[in-house]
Amino acid sequence: MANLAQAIRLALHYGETHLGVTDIFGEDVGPPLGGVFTATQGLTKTWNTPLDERGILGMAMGIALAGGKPVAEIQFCDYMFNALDLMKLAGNAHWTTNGGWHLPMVVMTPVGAGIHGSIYHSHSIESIATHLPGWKIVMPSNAKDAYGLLISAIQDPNPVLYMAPKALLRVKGDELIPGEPADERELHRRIDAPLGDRSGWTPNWPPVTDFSVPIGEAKVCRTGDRVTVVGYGHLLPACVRAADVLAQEGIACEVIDLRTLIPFDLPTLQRSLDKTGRLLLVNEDTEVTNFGEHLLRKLVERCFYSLQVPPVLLAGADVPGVGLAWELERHSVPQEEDILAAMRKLATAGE
Amino acid sequence: MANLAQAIRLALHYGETHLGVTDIFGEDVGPPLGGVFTATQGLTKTWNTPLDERGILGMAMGIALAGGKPVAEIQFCDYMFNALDLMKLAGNAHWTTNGGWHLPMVVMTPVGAGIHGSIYHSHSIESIATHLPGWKIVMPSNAKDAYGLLISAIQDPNPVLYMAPKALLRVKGDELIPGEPADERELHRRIDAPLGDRSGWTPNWPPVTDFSVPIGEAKVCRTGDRVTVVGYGHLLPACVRAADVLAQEGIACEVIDLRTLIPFDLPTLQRSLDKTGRLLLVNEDTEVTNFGEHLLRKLVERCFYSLQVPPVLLAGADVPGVGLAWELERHSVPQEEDILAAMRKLATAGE
Amino acid sequence: MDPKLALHIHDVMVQSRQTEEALIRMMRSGHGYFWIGGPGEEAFGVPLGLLVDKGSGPAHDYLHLHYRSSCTVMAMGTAPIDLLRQMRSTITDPFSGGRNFAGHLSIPQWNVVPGTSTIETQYVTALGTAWVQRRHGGTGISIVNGGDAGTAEGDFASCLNWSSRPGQELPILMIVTHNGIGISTPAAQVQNTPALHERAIPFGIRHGRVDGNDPQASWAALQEAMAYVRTERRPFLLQADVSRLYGHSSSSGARPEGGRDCLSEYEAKLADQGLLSPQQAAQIHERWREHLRDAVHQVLKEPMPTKDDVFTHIFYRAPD
Amino acid sequence: MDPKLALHIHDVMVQSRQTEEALIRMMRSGHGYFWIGGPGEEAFGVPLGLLVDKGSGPAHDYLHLHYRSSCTVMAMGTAPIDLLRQMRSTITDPFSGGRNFAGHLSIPQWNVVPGTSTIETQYVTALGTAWVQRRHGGTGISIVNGGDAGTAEGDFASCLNWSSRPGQELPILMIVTHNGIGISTPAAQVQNTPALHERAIPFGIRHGRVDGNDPQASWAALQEAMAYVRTERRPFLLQADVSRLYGHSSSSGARPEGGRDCLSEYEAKLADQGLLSPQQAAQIHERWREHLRDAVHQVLKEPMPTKDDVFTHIFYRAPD
Ligand SMILES: Cc1ncc(C[n+]2csc(CCOP(=O)(O)OP(=O)(O)O)c2C)c(N)n1
Ligand SMILES: Cc1ncc(C[n+]2csc(CCOP(=O)(O)OP(=O)(O)O)c2C)c(N)n1
Ligand SMILES: [Mg+2]
Ligand SMILES: [Mg+2]
Repeated sequence: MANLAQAIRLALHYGETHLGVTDIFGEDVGPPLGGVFTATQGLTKTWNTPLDERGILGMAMGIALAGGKPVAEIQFCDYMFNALDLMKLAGNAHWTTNGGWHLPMVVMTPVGAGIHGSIYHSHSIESIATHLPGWKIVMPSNAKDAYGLLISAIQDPNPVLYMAPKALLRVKGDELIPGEPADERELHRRIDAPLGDRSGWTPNWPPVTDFSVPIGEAKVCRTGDRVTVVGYGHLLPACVRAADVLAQEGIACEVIDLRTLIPFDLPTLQRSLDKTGRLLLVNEDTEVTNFGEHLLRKLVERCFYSLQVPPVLLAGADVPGVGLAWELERHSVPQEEDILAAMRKLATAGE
Repeated sequence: MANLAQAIRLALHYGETHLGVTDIFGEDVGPPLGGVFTATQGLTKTWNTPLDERGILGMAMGIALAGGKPVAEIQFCDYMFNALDLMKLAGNAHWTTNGGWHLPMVVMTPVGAGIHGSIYHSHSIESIATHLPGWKIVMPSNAKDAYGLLISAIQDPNPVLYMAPKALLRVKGDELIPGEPADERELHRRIDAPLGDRSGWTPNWPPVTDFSVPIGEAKVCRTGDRVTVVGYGHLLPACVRAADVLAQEGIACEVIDLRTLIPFDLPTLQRSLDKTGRLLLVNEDTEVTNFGEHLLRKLVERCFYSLQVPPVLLAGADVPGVGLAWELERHSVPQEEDILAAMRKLATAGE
Repeated sequence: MDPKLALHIHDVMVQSRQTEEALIRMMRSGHGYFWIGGPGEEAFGVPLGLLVDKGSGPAHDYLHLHYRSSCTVMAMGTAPIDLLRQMRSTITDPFSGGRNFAGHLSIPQWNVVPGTSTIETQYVTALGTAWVQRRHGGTGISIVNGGDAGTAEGDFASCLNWSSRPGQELPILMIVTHNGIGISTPAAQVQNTPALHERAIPFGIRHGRVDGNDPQASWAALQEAMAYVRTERRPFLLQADVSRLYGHSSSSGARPEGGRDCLSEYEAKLADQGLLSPQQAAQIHERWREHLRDAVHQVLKEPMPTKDDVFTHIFYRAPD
Repeated sequence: MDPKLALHIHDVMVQSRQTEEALIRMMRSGHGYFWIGGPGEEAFGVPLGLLVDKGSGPAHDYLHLHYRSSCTVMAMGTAPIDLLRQMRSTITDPFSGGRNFAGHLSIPQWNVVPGTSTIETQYVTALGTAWVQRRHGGTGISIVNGGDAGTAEGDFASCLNWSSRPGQELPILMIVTHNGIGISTPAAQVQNTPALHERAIPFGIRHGRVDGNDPQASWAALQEAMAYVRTERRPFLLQADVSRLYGHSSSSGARPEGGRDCLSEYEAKLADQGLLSPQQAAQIHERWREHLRDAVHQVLKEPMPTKDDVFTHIFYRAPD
């Protein structure tokens, strides 16, 4: 099966051949490297930019204004913080012009910890991004969704922020993307650039399709009636594994992959919480003014009388960075064991 | 009584004469203007910078590193979004160097709506700022606190973000700042620059003192047992007025002025909510991933079993800007009547 | 210069000045909250507008404008009443539906992209429209303007850098309107030289400087710069020295501040050349003043946004 | 150049190269997660460190360093073992207590300010230390260095602009170490000229370019530039052309990439001059290699941070 990086590459290939993507660009996005995570290898519309995030986002906005369809990359979301004004402008252009202009553009960026990235390559951005009105915001947790959400992002006529959980980029899916060869070695031969000199290489793209994951639809990954667990991106697979452990013990937790953060699938969350009365929100962004707190408020508002115990947010520690030493990272970012412990505690709280 | 702008000016005067402030700078902060809101008129350490927020914050960080005590201004918080990476670096320097360096610096910036500032002069920044670890964050709602919090900010050896609610800058206090002349015309004559040519003018500072409002202490402005209302800055006076209206009807609401957002006074909030069981959080920042949601989560965690009805956040509409036409602003930013209605509803909910 | 053109430029300059004055009167009478605009920039801004290749899409020029550019869009054909609508914040304001400050323009059908207050950001969005135009070919270019103080933002350097990448040069006309000040801060206090166009030198970008108080010199300089950008498909940086006649904005009173007045200078010149007598000039002013009086009356009758208008156009939905 | 100095420079260059190689070995053996460093920059970075006026406070130089500057702090006197500690992320790492990547330096007692990964931000923080030094007087200066690709960020332009304000010039030495590439992107693809020092021209800032592979030329260029900044209290922009010998970082394998090797070139030159035979050079390498072997063993015994260390030093509290 494709991993997330391959899935992104396949979607971009489909985008540039079928969906009118005109430009895929960012630092080291074009040849020879094809992206620091290989996600843009072998494509035809890729090019390398100067080391200037403000120029990258301004370029994307201008291309969108002039009728192009840009996919811009910020190499790590950690490096978007010098250009949040431009993110705001991209998000407000349709509204400020009373519908006069709209900006069909995608900004992709790898987020989160999990690769020993230390202080400046472990950041999350969803809490700040969800506070910028006018953006749709998605984050996949598996290869198939990575493909389908990127197709939707490209098709959307609004600015869409596509966050790629960097710790999962090498993780293979367990479902085929429609059109993906069944044999993953074949996929590798066809679309992964060789190490070393790549100047002669061209990919042999498999016939992927317009399979998409609609923006705004969460996915119920595990059903259960004891605890509602809402996650996305990096930590979602850990939530699923923890639920499987508890299921063996007869504790059935419902795990929901949000997939779209803005606009998010409130009905699905609400239905689940009304059933379980117990809520665990999981993400790795720092915990003060965290997007999970928005979900929590909305759910407390709507499901207050269903709640049996206080809802819980398990998020990143409120510290200035994810430290490099393993014990530092381990205690800054929720780990699978922490998620399992939190689920178990919630499942039995108040009994 | 001094208004907020005068109070800030008095505190800066005290800072530059008694607390070692070496530089007060930003766009139009120095002579001849003394700040677009007059807050820096007549001081001796002020100077004008290039129109470059990144330079301003970098300069502040460098001055702090080299043993100075800078107070930097970002003219409107709306213009800080191109430099949040620098805010992050200022906040992380002590931690990333394992205590090696610390940055004693103050960043002042006017925030919020209420002056018909339209899209680019009405922004709030607390939701994003509170998500940047390593910063202390304060916001006064009256002149005396404006003075006392700025003294504390200057004395603090860490980066402190001082948000000035721009709609209140011309509002007079109802308590004298220690050392302030009792006659406000005298104060005006002594410290307000004349209109027109100011080149010959010098202020005649009153003997203000080191009166300070400790960082981290909320203030209970009205006591009551029906609803806990937590606000700060611009909308706090409206909360108080609304509480006074309800008090006349026999509904006693407890209004708490948070004053310090980071680190905030959780015990005071908790004590109040355990008493009332009803919580209203009020601020004007947009409502998705809003700092009030952090307060809400912490309070739901701690006071879950005291809560009688769902807690409520009254905040800015989730739209890309505060529109200029009055009806647009009125329905984007909570108004006094909205606060009153929300308090009334909460006071009687579930009965 | 052809006398007909010379007189047309004058007429639009008067229209523009009278519009700005009407805007200031509206603001003072409580029919608007805030004024910012371009009195003192007409001698440059009007020729600019007249020379624009007006239309929609990359075959035509894109405009990334400063908040002192109303004269430029009036030269392109915008009716003064539309500017009054934005001052009044009516729902009929075609630029922003009552949402944005006066002079923050947006005209999709003429490639006038959203005007913002965030100083200098237009210099990076201009890169994108120019990039599309580079690929599109033809003669359409991207035009971006801004003030002298704004060049201190990194975005100005970004524009110079990105537009001059070897083999990927962009058809972009960068303009700096230099009025010597930013709000209250004199340029000489914060910049080592008034010759800001020289910032182009290390990037190998062609550049020039013109007396923006002289409409004929401005016309010639713009024509030359535009011809270069249109045909060579390379960037050009043009500095225009202008006046800020009525101060920064209504925050500073929107009062005369001194400085050369390009309009009265031009009228003296046209009189010298026997093209326009002072009486004729006065009549033109009077005609526009009357036009604007009527327009103000009209605008005051138009509807304002309501609560529902807060929530429209957050996301675009393609028509089915 | 005095032979003693020439040999001392060589010795520190070897120390530095051997340290980088030890770091790469540690990373490869799983004793560290990530390597980035400066092999190929020693001929410039070592003279730089030796010429620094080392100390604490504005009377001495402030250093705002790039992530390829370990050779510079070793020239100042940092022991190689401290760099190994940061690679290993031990709690004894004096720069960050195991929190930051290798080569992200911070030495309060020598004015080496916090090193960050955010490209080019050091160019704006340098303004502040230089501003304090301008006021302080004396001969202390602020030194900031960064790569060629990084000059595309607005912060580079900000540094040029702020440091050259008339009458407020700053004692700041800006350095660009030009290795012709940023990660995988050749400079020639994104910048119109390799002469980045010419960015100083429009700001009236003195500037120069030196072969950063030649320690003696580097020494001379630095001496001249520093003398100017120290005494004139004005900015200087110096470009040093260098090599990126082992690639960008461990992400690209930390493998030899080609390019001139300043160390072997220098050894050939010293041999020519009869100052150092190949055998003697080999002995120096061997001595440092052994030193580093021992240092690695030592570091592997040192304690790592624990859970509690996550939460220390978020806010500073002054000692009572
Ligand atoms: C990013 C940003 N910072 C600050 C401001 C506040 N501000 C508005 S206009 C202005 C001065 C602009 O001066 P200049 O660029 O010379 O243009 P001018 O107004 O003189 O035409 C400032 C500081 C802003 N709008 N945007
Ligand atoms: C603001 C920012 N953007 C992107 C990156 C990712 N990044 C790290 S190093 C690098 C290339 C730097 O090239 P250059 O400035 O030439 O320095 P060199 O590594 O060649 O010495 C990039 C893009 C970053 N660290 N910071
Ligand atoms: Mg100006
Ligand atoms: Mg480089």
